[in-house]
Amino acid sequence: MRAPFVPHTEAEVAEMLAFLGLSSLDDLFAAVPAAVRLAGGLDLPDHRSEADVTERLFELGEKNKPVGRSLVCFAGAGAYDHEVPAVVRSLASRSEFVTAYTPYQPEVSQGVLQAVFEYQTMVARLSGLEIANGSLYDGAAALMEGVNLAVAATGSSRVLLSTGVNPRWREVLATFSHGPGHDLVELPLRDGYTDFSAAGDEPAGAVVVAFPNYLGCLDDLRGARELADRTGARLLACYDPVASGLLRSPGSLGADVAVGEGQPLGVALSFGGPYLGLFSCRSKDVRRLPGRLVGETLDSEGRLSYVTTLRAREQDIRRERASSNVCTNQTLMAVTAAIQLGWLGTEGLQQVAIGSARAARYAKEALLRIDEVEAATAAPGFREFALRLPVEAELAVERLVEEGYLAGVAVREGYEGTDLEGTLLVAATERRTRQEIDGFAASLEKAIR
Amino acid sequence: MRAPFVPHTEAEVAEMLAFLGLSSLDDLFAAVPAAVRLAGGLDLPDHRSEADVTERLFELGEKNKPVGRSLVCFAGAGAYDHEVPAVVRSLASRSEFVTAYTPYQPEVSQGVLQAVFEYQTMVARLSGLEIANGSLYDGAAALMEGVNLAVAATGSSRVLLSTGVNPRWREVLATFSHGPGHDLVELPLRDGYTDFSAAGDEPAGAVVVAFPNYLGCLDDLRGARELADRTGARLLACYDPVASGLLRSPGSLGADVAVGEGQPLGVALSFGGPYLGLFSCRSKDVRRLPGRLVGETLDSEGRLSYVTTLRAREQDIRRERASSNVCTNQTLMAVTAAIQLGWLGTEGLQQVAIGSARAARYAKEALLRIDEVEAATAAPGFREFALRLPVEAELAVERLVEEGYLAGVAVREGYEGTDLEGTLLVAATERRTRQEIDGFAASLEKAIR
Amino acid sequence: MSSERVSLVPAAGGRALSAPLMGHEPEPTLFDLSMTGRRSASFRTSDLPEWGPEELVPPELLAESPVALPEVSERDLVGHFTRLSHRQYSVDLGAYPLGSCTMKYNPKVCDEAAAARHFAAVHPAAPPSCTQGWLEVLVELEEMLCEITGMAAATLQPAAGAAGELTGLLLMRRYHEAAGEERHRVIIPDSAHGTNPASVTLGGYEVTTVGTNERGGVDLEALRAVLDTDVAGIMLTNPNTLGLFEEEIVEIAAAVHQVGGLLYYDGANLNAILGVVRPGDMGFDIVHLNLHKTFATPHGGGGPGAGPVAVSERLAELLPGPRPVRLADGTFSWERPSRSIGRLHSWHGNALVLLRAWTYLRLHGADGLREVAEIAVLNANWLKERLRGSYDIAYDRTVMHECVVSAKSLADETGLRALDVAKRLLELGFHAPTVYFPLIVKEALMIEPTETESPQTLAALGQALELIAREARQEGDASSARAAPRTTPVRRVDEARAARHLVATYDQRR
Amino acid sequence: MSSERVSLVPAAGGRALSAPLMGHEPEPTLFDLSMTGRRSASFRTSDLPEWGPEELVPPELLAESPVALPEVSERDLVGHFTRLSHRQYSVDLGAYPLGSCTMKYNPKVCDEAAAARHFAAVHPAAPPSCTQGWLEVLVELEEMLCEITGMAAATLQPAAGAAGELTGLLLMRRYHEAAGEERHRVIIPDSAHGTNPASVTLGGYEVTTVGTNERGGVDLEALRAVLDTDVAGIMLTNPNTLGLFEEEIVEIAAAVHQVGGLLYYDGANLNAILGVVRPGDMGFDIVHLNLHKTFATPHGGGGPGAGPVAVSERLAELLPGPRPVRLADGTFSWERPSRSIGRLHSWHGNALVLLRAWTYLRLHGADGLREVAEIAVLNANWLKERLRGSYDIAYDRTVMHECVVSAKSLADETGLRALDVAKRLLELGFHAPTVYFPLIVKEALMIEPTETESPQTLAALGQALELIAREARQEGDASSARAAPRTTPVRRVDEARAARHLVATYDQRR
Ligand SMILES: Cc1ncc(COP(=O)(O)O)c(C=O)c1O
Ligand SMILES: Cc1ncc(COP(=O)(O)O)c(C=O)c1O
Repeated sequence: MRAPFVPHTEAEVAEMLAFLGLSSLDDLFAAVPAAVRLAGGLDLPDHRSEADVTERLFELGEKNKPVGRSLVCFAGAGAYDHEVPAVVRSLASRSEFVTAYTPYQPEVSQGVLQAVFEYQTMVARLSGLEIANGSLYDGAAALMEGVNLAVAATGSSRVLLSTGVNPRWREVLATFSHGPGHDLVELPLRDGYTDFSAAGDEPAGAVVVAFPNYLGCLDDLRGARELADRTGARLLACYDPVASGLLRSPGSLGADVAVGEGQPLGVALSFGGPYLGLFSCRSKDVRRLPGRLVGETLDSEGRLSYVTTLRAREQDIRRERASSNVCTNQTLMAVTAAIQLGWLGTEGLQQVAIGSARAARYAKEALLRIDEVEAATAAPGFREFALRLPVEAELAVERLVEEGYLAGVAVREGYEGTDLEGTLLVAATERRTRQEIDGFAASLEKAIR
Repeated sequence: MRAPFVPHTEAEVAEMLAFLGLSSLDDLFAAVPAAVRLAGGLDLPDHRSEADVTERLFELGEKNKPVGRSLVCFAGAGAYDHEVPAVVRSLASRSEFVTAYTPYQPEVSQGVLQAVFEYQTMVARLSGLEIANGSLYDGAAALMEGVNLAVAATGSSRVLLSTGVNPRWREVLATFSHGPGHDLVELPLRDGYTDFSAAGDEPAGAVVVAFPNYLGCLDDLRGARELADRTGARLLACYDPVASGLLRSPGSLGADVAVGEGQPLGVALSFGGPYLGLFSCRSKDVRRLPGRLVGETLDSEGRLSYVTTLRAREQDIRRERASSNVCTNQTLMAVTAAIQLGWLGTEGLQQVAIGSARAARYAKEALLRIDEVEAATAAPGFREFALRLPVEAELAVERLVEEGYLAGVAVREGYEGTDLEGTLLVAATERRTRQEIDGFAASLEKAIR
Repeated sequence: MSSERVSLVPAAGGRALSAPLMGHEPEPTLFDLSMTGRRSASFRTSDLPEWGPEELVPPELLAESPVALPEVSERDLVGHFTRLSHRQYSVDLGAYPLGSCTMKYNPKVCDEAAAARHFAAVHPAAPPSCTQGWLEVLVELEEMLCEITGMAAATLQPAAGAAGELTGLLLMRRYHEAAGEERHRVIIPDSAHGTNPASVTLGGYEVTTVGTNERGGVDLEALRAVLDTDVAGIMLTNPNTLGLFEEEIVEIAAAVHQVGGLLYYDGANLNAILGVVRPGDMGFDIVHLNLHKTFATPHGGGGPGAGPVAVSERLAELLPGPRPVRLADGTFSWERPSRSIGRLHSWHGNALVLLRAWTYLRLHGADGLREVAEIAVLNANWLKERLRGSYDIAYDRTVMHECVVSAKSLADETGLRALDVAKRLLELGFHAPTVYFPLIVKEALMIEPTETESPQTLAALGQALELIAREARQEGDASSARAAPRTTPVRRVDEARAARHLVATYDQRR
Repeated sequence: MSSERVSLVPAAGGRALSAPLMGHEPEPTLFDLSMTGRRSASFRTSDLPEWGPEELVPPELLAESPVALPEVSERDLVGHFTRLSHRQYSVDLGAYPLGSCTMKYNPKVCDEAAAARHFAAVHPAAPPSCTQGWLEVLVELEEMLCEITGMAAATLQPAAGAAGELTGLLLMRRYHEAAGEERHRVIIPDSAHGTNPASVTLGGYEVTTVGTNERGGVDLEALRAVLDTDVAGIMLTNPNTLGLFEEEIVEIAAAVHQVGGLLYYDGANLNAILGVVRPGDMGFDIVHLNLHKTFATPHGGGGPGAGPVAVSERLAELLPGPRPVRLADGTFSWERPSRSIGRLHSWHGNALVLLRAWTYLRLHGADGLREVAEIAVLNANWLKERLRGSYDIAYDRTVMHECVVSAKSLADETGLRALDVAKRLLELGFHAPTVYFPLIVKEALMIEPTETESPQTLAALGQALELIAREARQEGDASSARAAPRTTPVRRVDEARAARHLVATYDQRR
């Protein structure tokens, strides 16, 4: 046969057709109206060998510039170059995890179920909240689901949204909100902090603030909590799980719901996906939780076991009244994160957070020593900061690629017309060395001259 | 602790020492005479992180030129660039196969045991002999063990050795033979065929011929069989398992023992190792078989099971009277070969053999069209051939590296003073395309001008 | 065996009793294996100043105590997750005939593609000069998906089928709004997958359900009865979740289009019709595809997937953006459709999943894809016929890629329910089919063998399913199946208990 | 359970009943899963002329019929080997305290190093201009191994320990020959590993066995009694296979050297003394190392390993060649020692195994290696003390990296033998120790925990071993262990039957 993974021999196909009393494979499609059937087949090349396709992939891959020794990564903006050891790749690529589906048969799915249970525990701890689900698509999807939960829980669809939140997540939220008709009110940034004064006291469903925010600044979660209390809203914090190695957790700062991008927890940069939406909330909201949740139980012989639970929230049971439409999620990434967090341990996570903050501080100081380079925000940050350059940020990025540095990400989308537009967002992780940062600073200095 | 994979905390070490009534780790080494103890520790750098070491590995790797798109491989000489699909790497790298040891406890080792049983079956079929062992180190080691078997079986230590046999294997055999005192008689090549006339009729232990031989030629196994019959020797054929996809097997051509290099069966080029020594023989010699052998049996409930068998031949039982000293072998490579052969199937192996022979014929014709390039042997070949060039072979190789081709291997070691010395051995596999071969020929033409 | 006594041993990372190879004890959690002060992690030598926490962030924001994570050696980490993996069924272990999920074999070459540094280590915000290879892959994938579906343009952003559905509904909404219309209802058949109604709600629409006729298709009369200009569109799966092709699809399309509604195609079942018929040619306006089903990107224990959405010409300018585009000079870049609804993903979608699908498509080509559909359908029909007599056949027609049978008679006769059949099947070496879905078939067993299972495997599966029915009917041994599974690491788990006493984290234990 | 009936089903690639997760049936062989005409393989498009077989080779040499290989789909291939892998114990599943084998954790980073294209896809005959990275790795590895052993130079060619032994014996022979001497005997202690005497024979020498004294060391008097100028040398493992350090090593070395003999160090047990004492400093002349033991390169189900041989200055010029060397200009090349004995490998040794060891050594460094030894020894001693009272302690001294205990009293009292203990231990979640070796200890259990097992795992292992003894002694339940293992995919296998009715290939069945 021509399909590379179809096992059937011609003889077997003939035998099976005979068993069915059919004379050709075409007969199987008799129910398809002739008028709409495809004549002449698809206009695609025919099948190719694995070796040919691999060759082509290699060729295409060479047209990319991965980060690494020849392109040192100072880009962040939601996707970070943290250390991921071989052991994480090795375990997360075990085919039992990779080629399973949703654990519908718990008796033969204890592996994934237990790994997700452990993941939920770790995410709950990172967020400082009681409950975490088994993953959502990405940070943006987690934000969207969080807002939905808040709106459903409060009955108010007014959403007070800090512009410190990742602009792409805000755009996803806006795109989606058009459906159910959530009313998004954007709160501007001042010096890197959300300005709550524009929010007013009207009842609201959600207050959404990022900590640290897109510009890397440690925004005012306490102020946000006050606003949420005033307006009857749930407080949603967009957080960075790595920051929890150094900073107070969103839960301890008053968040009701914490959403985040789990990529920094062992997931490769991957050109943006698959990543991992982190979602946690307080126990009171558990019945509104979106997505899958694994719980503990016993088997018929009293053995500790795991199973997906509170299933009555989910789309396959509750259908149009489900808490969310999510079905396939990002389980493998959740398993990956559990492995990475197990590798890190308490101290390792601290080292990542502190190492990143040190690199960011050193980089910021080094870059600010360059003439005409200025800090774009005053608020203290974590591992990322925005700089005002004497040239277009995009141009600086292009020039530095030639020098072997991915200099950062230009701030534009979502900040049009603000003083942040056109700044360069620079991130540093624990993987950045003094030598790399010094080299980067020297190259930037040349590039903007 | 400083050793990266030692789990013990300082507190645990202290507790364990206390349990032992010791006051320091040094006390554990009280039996080591003070006079010879190492003062000051090893003169090596201290431990480094995985990330640092990986960085260094990357740097070193970049100093190598792997074969592939930018260095198209025409080198062979015992190591061939055959197709190895992702599925083989994926399965052979499963950690259960990788991190197990010799199946001493068959009840929890059925995986490796059965895989080796399947490997033995496939190697027996490839060689046309009844029995195959569970692997030896490499082709040279297999040859050495084969000669040992022959000498032990016949009682004669005279070994008639074709110089068509891989010169490095011959050297290993010579190095080793110095120990037990085997008497090696080298038989020269004429036009690519072994000249048996020099062998004489004296009793001998082994006649050793390669089919195809080092120069790629299809040597005269029948003539070798006659010589073996005449001298009472065992006939050892050094064979190429891939050639069995097209050519008669060594067993069907009269060999008593077939030894070979299993690298072409799914093992990466690997800078020469780990490879895989193939070893098969007739049932009559099974009790002299070197190395491990897996056999079938039943468990206490009558279930089909596998176990290493005829163990009484082995060193751990028979000690100085063992058939060989081998203990650790190349099991993982045997498992790899079984997977690769399962991927190939009957037809796939034929395709590899025919594809290689086609590429070799096309390449030979293309290269012989170049002025002053001549064939070094007249005998028909399989996928490799030697050429006489107007420049030093080594120089041609160096120049072609610049053009993106690994042109072949210079024939020198083991052929000193013969008309083959200084020729270039060129191999082509089913992975070589017309475009690559045409490009290679054009580049060679330029390079030797 | 005295496993009771032995479980007194403290949790030990090197004890393998939870690996089914060795025994049947529960695996301790990573938290149980933790020992304060143990560690695996190490980092690059950075040579940076060793500023303390207070020198880095405002003290009042510093965590009061560190987040407690498991502290284990790399060795124990490996032991734990390797043992867990042995407690997990997967396609790589055996057949997984889970209906509606298309659990086909996931080619290993795609794993290597997705692991390659030149794809996996690319930053999503890197400028196009650094990502030409990626952009070319995405553009080519979009082109192939459009050809396969008969659509004009696509977005690769949605991360799964349900995200695709939501995207489609938002496109539908924007389309009608642009035409100055306000419509409130979306029609779905009663056989629809749960994500469809849930997505309709998220999209801000109301669900109108339409029934199924006696041939298993949409009841055309009932459909006509609910169609009016308040209807934004209809969501259909074709073949539907009964595994049946909608014979009246042309009439359905005409009827919906007549009231100005759009047709949404839930592509979860596209595997059945690859190269045979295209959603676009059937009259669909919006299509989502489950790359993790049809195009063999692995399901990852529940994800990640990818759910690209392809649309007809009239909707192309509404697609989410930025979209990867091929420029006139042969290079690649990003572009936002002029009237884009916005964005549905933090970045560009599940890129490495998309790369796997690209690889799969290149391997198959036009001829291979057509054959995938043919053999998937052949397998399902063969199995349906094989089960005739043992189980009820829900709708007795030629099925497409899956067949829905029912244990209704079996249950009536012997008390053995679909769930029991599923559990007993585990003991016989197969993953269970989907049970109790679609909701409109009582005691449903929804079996999708896919094209990658051999006739021998089908025969074995058929024999196993038949055996279960025969045991119960002829041998009066329904108790055997009701006690199943008995050979798995755990036996039937108490789902109700899990919900009643919610313990969803280690910290909620006790 | 009616597994009998179900095994009537033809061998099916997608049936997972042999995976312990699902059941306990045997896995069919790949030959059973084969179906004529099925295929997985595909190849590059070469565009070459499609010459037929007769146009390629002389017709009389063409195979009369193709070699029959299993014909399976990629999916069935994956199913089969994945299921087989689930039938295999491994370090990654749990502790593997197999004495003399040093089954420590194998770091995953080494797997990635060995898989990297820039190392794995290098042709062994490529000129040095293409292999500078490789040569640098090999030279650095050699330098590190020399520092660790206290030797002057090394060869990396030998593919395993036994190959290293043979190399060492051939060096010994050449050394004496060069001195114009013919010597015929090599001394080994009666505790030696089987490869030692077997290698002596292969090296063309005769074995003289020397006994063990009451402290578990070489009986110095007995040694002196057999020493004369016919003795080429002595092979010692230190610590020896009893896990004991040869306290009189200095005296032994002096005695052997006095008659002109050489000291050969079997480095299988080097793990115990890393950074503590070096073979060279103890007086050894030749050392082989098992990189698959001490330096954590994985054992691969029985191999590959690597057995480099390091020698003192006076033997350096005899080493096999070519050897990788560092040139004055900082580049690297190959060089043959002036009086080389020749060659011991088809190429340069098990290069990817060597690369793994290089990686391991770099990760550990001087401080890490010393700690490896300390903790390996600490673990062994802790376990030995833990087992006191349950088992006999063969030689009651501080042990090094492993301890040999004996089930002799247990067997006398209860009938339970070392083998039974081993099998019962499998049920309790651990791989068994080495049993019945060394031969000089009756009912020996040779336990090597290695440094990578945690104190918790040691405690669990100790408890399990104690439990087995207690069951038999106090609870009179020796039958339980004699019936073990009962939880594994197969129960005790009939080894005698395998040898009696030899079936070593599928074709020999029936
Ligand atoms: C018919 C149908 N529609 C939609 C979906 C949802 O797709 P996803 O799980 O990718 O969100 C599924 C998945 O099971 C399905 O079977
Ligand atoms: C003491 C001792 N010497 C030598 C060897 C032989 O090493 P290899 O198996 O690598 O040939 C071993 C291996 O088990 C051993 O334990």
